[in-house]
Amino acid sequence: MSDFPWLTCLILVPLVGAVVTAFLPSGPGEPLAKKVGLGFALATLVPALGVAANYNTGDGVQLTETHEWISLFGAHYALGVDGLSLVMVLLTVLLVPLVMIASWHDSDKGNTRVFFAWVLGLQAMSLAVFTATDVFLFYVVFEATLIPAYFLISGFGREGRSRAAVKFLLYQLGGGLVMLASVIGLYVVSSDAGAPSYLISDLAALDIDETTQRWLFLGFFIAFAIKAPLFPVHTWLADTTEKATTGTSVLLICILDKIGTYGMLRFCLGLLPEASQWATPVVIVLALISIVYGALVAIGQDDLLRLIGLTSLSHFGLIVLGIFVFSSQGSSGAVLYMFNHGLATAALFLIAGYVIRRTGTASISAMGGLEKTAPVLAGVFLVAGLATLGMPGLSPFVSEIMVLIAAFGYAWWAGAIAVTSIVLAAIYVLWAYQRMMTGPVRPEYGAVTDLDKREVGAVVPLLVLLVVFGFFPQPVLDVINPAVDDILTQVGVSDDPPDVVGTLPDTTPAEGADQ
Amino acid sequence: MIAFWILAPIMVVSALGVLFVRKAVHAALLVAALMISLAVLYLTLEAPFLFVVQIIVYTGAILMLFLFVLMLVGVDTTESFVETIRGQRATSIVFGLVLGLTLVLVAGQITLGTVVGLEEANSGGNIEALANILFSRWVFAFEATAALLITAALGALVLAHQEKTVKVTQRSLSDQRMRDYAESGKHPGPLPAPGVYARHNAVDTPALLPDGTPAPSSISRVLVARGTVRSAPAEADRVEKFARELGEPQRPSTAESSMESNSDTPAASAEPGTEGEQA
Amino acid sequence: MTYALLPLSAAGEGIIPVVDPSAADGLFSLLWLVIGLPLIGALVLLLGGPLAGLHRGALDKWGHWLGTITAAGSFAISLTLFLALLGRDESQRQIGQELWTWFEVGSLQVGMDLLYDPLSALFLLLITGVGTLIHVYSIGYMEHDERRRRFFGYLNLFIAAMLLLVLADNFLVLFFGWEGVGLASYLLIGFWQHKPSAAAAAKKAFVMNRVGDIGLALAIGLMFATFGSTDFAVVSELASGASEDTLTVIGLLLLLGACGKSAQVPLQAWLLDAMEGPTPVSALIHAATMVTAGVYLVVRSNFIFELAPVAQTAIVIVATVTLLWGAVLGCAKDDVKKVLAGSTMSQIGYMMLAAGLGVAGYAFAIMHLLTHGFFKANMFLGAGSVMHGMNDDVDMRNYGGLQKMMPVTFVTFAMGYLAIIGFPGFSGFWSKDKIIETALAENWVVGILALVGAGVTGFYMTRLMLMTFFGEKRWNDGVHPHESPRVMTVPLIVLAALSVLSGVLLLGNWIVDFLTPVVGVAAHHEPPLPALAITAIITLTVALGVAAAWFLVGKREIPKTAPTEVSFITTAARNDLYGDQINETLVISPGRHLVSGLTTADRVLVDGTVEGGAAAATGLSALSRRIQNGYVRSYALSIVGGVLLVVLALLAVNLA
Amino acid sequence: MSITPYIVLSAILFTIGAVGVLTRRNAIVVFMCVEIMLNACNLGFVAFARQHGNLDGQIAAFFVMVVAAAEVVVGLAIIMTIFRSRRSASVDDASLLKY
Repeated sequence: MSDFPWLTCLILVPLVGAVVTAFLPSGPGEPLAKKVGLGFALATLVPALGVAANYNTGDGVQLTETHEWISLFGAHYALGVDGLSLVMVLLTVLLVPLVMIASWHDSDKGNTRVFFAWVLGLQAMSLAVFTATDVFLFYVVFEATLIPAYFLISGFGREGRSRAAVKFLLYQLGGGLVMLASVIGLYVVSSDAGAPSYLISDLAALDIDETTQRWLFLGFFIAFAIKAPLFPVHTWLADTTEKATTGTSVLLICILDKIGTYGMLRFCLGLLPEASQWATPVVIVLALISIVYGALVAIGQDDLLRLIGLTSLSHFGLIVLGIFVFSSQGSSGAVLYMFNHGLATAALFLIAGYVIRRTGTASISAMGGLEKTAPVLAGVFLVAGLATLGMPGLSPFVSEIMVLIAAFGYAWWAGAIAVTSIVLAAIYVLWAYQRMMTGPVRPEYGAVTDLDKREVGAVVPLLVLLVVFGFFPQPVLDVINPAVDDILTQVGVSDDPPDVVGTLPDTTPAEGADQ
Repeated sequence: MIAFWILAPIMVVSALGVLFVRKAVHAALLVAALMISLAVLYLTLEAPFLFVVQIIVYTGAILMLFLFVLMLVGVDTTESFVETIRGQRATSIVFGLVLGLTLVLVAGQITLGTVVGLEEANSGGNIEALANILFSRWVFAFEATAALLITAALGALVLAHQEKTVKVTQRSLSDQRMRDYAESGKHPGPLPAPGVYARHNAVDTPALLPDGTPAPSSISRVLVARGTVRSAPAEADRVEKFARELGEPQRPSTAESSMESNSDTPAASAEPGTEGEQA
Repeated sequence: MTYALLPLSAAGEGIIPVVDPSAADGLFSLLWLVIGLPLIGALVLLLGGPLAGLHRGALDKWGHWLGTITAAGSFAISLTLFLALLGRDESQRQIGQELWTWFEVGSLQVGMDLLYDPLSALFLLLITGVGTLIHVYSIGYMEHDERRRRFFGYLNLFIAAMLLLVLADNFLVLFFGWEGVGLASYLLIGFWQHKPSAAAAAKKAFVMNRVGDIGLALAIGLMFATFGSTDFAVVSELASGASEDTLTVIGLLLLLGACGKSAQVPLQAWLLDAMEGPTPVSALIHAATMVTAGVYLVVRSNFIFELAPVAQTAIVIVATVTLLWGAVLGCAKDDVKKVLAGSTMSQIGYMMLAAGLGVAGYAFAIMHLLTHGFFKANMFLGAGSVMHGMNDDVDMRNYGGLQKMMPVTFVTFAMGYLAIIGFPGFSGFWSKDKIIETALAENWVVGILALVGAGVTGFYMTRLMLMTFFGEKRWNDGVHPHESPRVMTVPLIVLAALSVLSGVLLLGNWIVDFLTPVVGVAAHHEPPLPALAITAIITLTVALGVAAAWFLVGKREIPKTAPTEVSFITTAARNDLYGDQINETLVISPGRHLVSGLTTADRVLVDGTVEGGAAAATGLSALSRRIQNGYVRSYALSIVGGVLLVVLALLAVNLA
Repeated sequence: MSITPYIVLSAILFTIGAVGVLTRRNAIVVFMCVEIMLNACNLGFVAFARQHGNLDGQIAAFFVMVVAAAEVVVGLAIIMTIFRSRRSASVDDASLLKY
C-alpha cells in the first residue's frame, strides 16, 4: 500500500466534494448539500488516517509523489509529508468537519451549498499547501487558498463583510506577490546552479550566497508574516474575524494562518538558513511586539470576535518567537503550538458563534449573566478560554511553556517580555468571561437556551483533545521532534548547553562550569 | 522601376489627399486611385495573381462597399476640421512624423542583399504556384478564413438588418374601435363638442342633448372637478334679459326648466369610457 | 517544660540536601492514587450526569458524598503512606514515582513524576485532612445551594491540584499544580458568579496570581537555561555550581511567584476580595492550603535560597511587611471574613519570614503552616457557622452576644482564637514562638517587628471575639441565630482539637528532625536572650494586645455603623492600606489608558496607514482614469505612442 | 532592382494611414485609412516575397486581403447601425468606453 498515492487522494477527496456539493440541486435549507458536504469532509479522514498509518516517525519526508509538471522551469507536482506536515494535515482534516457541524445553520441565510463547497475547496487547497514539496506548487496552492477564503468571507457573515473580504484579499495578494518575486528568485538561483528545479530537496542542497539569501528571505518572510500575521501587518485579521462567520474564522485562523508559520519553518529556515539567522533579531522583536501588543489590544476590544482574532495575533507572536530562537524546544514548541492553537482557538470561535447566535450580538458589554441560563455554554467557553490562556492540563500550556523556556534560553529579555502574555491572556479571557457569563441574568437573555446536542458534539472533540494533549502531548511531539531536528540541522544550529553542566544526578557532583 | 517612380508619388499624394479632403466620397476615390496603383506595383513585383485580386476584390468590391455605405450615410456630409480633443492632432502629427521618419530611415538603411526574384517560384505560373502552397501548407488557414468570411457576412447581415414594423392602417384602427365597442362598450365615434347646441359657445359650457339636458361627456372632467362649468340655459336667460332691456324682440327659449342645477354636475357622473377623450 | 527540651539543632550549616528519591515500591506505589481519587471525583461530579448516563438529579443527591469520600480516601492513603514513611530509615524517606513522560524535546525532559518526602508527607496530611473536614462541613453549609454538586466537584479539583503541587518532582509539574489550584480558586471564589462582586474578585485573584506566575515561569526558564533541567533532583545537585547572581535571580523570581500565591505584599490585594467565595472555600483555599503554597515553594527550593542570601533577605523583608500589613488590616475590618483574611496574610507572613531565615527557620515555617492550617480553618469554618446562623451577614457590628446561641461554634472558635494569639500551650504558641525566637536570633529588627505583629494579632483577634460572641446583641431584625447542624459542628470540633493539640508536633524537636532530609540542619544561633525570657516577652506582648482590645472594644459600646470620625490609620486600614488604590494608580489605570490608547492606535495608526494607502491608491486611480476619455482616436493615439516607443527602443538596443 | 524603395513607400503609406486614423473623425474615412495601412503592409509582404524568392509573402498578402474584406464588411455594418441610431458617423460620438 505504500505506493498508493495517499496524498493525492487526500487532496482529491475534498476537491471532488467541493465540486459535487456545488452542483447539487438547491432548495430551502439545503439539508442534502450539508450532508453531502459533511460526508466528504468525513471521507477525507480516511486518506488522512491512511497517511498517518503509513507514516514512520523520524524517516524524514515520506509518501512522496513526484511528477514533472513544467519542466521548463523545474516545477513538479511533488507531494510528501514529514512530521511538520503530518501534524498540520491532521489538524486540518479534524477541524473541517467540526466547523461544518458547528456552523450547520450559519449559512442558511446565504447560499448553503456554496458555503459547504467553498469550505471543502479551502480544505483541499490547505492540504495541498501542507503537503507540497515543490516551491512552485506550494506557491500556486498558497495563492489558490485565497479563492475559497475570499468567497467564504464575502459571502457569509455580518454586515460589512465585503469590505473585510477585500481587505483580506489585498493583504494576502500583496504578500503573495512579494513571495512570487522570491519564488522566481529561487528559479534563477537554481538554474544558475545547473538544471532548474523547484523541489525543496534540490533547493535545500544549493549553496546560495548570503546577499541573495537575504533578499529571498525578505520575500518569503513578508508573505508569511502577513499570513501568520505579525505585528505591523495584522490589521486584516481583526476585521476579517469580526465580519466573517465563526466557522470561516476557524478555517482562516486555525488552518490557513498556520501556513504562515509553517512556511517560515519550511522555507525561511529550511531553504535560507543563513539569512534566517541574520534576520533573527528583527523577527524576534516583531514577535515580541505582536505578543504584547496583540494581547493588550485584545483586552480593549468590545467585539467578541475581534477579541478572539487579536488573541491569535499574540499567539502567533509566540509561535514565531519559538521558530526563530533556533532551539529544539522553541521549534518543537512552536509546531506544537500551531497544533494546539488550532484546537483551542477553533473551540473558542465556535463557542463564540454559539453565543452570538443566542444573544444576537457580538458586543461583550451587551451580554451578561449567561452562565445562569446556559451553564454548559459557559462551561465550554471557560474551558476553551482557559486553553487559550495557557492553563496547564490543557494542551496549549505545554507548547507555551516550551516556547517561553526557549525564549529565555535565547535571551532573558525575550523570555521576560514574552512571559507577560500569561498575565495579559488571563485578563482578556477572564474579563470577557466575567462580562459575558457572570453577573445577574439580563432580562433580554432570560430565555436563552443551552447548547443542543449538535453544538456540543462539534466542540467536545476539540475539548477532549485539548485535555488529552494537555496531559499526553508526547505522541504529537514524537512526530514533530524529528522534523524539527531536520530543520535545525539544515540551519546548522544546535541547542545551547546549559550553563551548569552536570552528569546524572546520582554520580559525581557538579563542576562549577559557570560562565 | 519606372512604373514605381511614376506610381509612388501618385500613391503618396492620394494617401495624403485622404487626410485632407473634406468629403468622404473624395477620399474614397483617392483610395481607389491608390489601390489601382498598388495593383500595378504588384505586377512589377511579379505578383500577377495579387494584381488581379487587388483590382477585383479591393477596388471592385471593398471600395464599392464603402461607396454604398457612403450613400446610405449621406454622400454630401462634410466633416468639420476643428479638432475637438485637445492636443490630438498635434500629437498625432508629431507621432506620425517621428514614426514615419524612423521607419523610412530604417528601411533606407537596411541592406538586403541581392534580390532573389520569383522566376523560379513562378516558373509553373504564379497562380499555380500560389495554389500549390495555399492548398497544402496554408490549407488550414485558408479554411479558417473561409469560415471567417462566412461568419463576417452573417454578422453583417445581423447587424445591418432592420426589424420591419407592422404598419397600422385605417382599417385595422376602425376594426379595433368596433371591437372595443363590442367588448367594453367604449364609445366608437368622436365625443360631442362642447357648447355646439347652446347659444353660448365655449369649452366650459356643456352641449345640450336633443332633450335639452346637458351632455356630460362634452366637457373636460377637469372643469367638472374644478366646478367651473357654466349652465347654458342660465346664460341664455341672462342674454334674454339684456335683450329685453335693450328692447330687442324675444326669442323662444327652450328647456329652460331643467338646466338650473347642471353647474354642479358631479365629476363621478362622467362616463368612465369617456375619460380623457375630451382633452 | 517541653520548651527547654527543644534546643535548636547544633549541626553544621551549609549542608545542602540533595533530593535523591528512590523508586516507589510496595505501598508507595499507591502514591498516584492520592491525586487520582479526588481527580476522579472531580471528573465525575463536573462532567456529571450526561456523560455517565445518569440522571443529573441523581448525581445531585449523592454527589457531595462522592466528593467527600474521595477526599477521605485520599486522606486515608496519605495517612498510611505517612506511617509507612515514618517506618523507613531517615535516608530512605524520599520516594519518587514516575508516572509518564509529560513532554520531551531535545534536552528538556519533563516527567509527570511525583516525589514523596517528609515535606510532601506533611502537606498531604494537611491538605487531605483539612480538606476532608471541610468537605464534610460543606455538606451542611451548601445544603441549600442548587449547585452543590458542582461545588464539590470544584473542591475535589482543588484538592487534586494542590496535591499535585506538593507531590511534584520538578518545577514544571509543580507549576501545573500551582496553576491548577489557581484555577480551582478562581472557580470557587466566583462560585456565586451571579454576584458581580464575586466574579470580579475571582478574576482579580486569578490575574494577580498570574502576575506571580510570571516569576515562577521565568524562574523555570532560567533554571532550564542554567541547569538544563527543572527536576528538583538535578537542580539541587547542580545548584552549587551556578553563580550566585543567577541563583539570586532565580530566588527572586521564585519569591515573586510565592508572593502571588501567598498574598504577600505587593501582590496581596486579591486575598481580601477572595472572601466573596463560600466560606468553606475561604477556609480550605484561602487559609489552610493554597495560600501556603508560596511557603511550600520557598521551603522546597531551599537548595536555591541557601545559596542566594540576597533573595533570602528579600523574602524576610517581604514577609515582615506582609505580617504587619495583614495585622493592620485585621484591626480595622468589620467584615468577619476579612478580619480573618487579614490575619491569614499576616500569619503567612510569619511563615515566609521563617522560611526566609533559612535552614534555621524552614521547619518552623512548616510547623506554623500546619498549625495555622488547623486553627485558621477552624476559625473560618466557625465564622461560616456564625454567618449560617445570621442569615449570611458578615458585618461583626451586627453580631454580639452569640456565645449563648452557638455554644459549639463559640467554644471551637475560642480554641482557634487562643491558638492564633499564641496562648501558652495552644498550637500557635509553639509555632509562632519559634519563629519570633529564630527571627530575633537572626536579626533583631525583624524579630522585634515580628513581636509587634504578635501583639497586634492579639488585639485584632480579641476584637473579633468580643464583637462576635460577647457584649450586647446587635442583631438585625428577623435574624434568629441558631447553632449549625451536626455535619458542620463535627469538623469544627475536630479542627478545634487539632488547634489545641498540634503543638505536640514540636515535641522533641520532632518536626525539625523529620524535615532534615529535605531542608538540612541549621547551625545553632544563640538568641540574644534566654529562650525562656523570649517566650515571656512574646506572651506579654500578646497580653498587651489582648488587653488593649479589651479596653478599646470590650469596654465600650460598639456602634451599629462604623464611626466615620476616625484616625487616618484606621481609614487607611479600612481601605486595605490603599493596596487597591496603589494598584489602581500604578498599574490598572495606566494599563487601561495603554489599552485604550493602543486600541485606538491600532485602528487609527496601524490600520490607518494601510487604509490610508488604499485611499491614496483610490485617489490616484480616480485621477489617472481620466485619461480614458472614451474617444477611440485618443486610445489609438496611445497605441501609436506605444508602437513608437517599441520601435525606438528596438533601435536603441540595436544601435547600442 | 532593389526592393528598398518599395519598403520605404510601404512605410510612408503606413504612417499616412496611421495619422489618418488618428485625425479623421468620419468613421468611414477612418476605415479607409485602416485599409491604406493594410495595403501598405501588403506591399511590404509582396516586396519581401520577391526579395526572398518565396511565395509565402504573397500568400500572407492574400490572407490580409481576405481578413480585410471580412473586417470591412463587419465594420461597415457596425457603422450603419451606429448611424441609424445616432444619425452620425463620427467616431467621437461613440465615446461611452470611458471611466
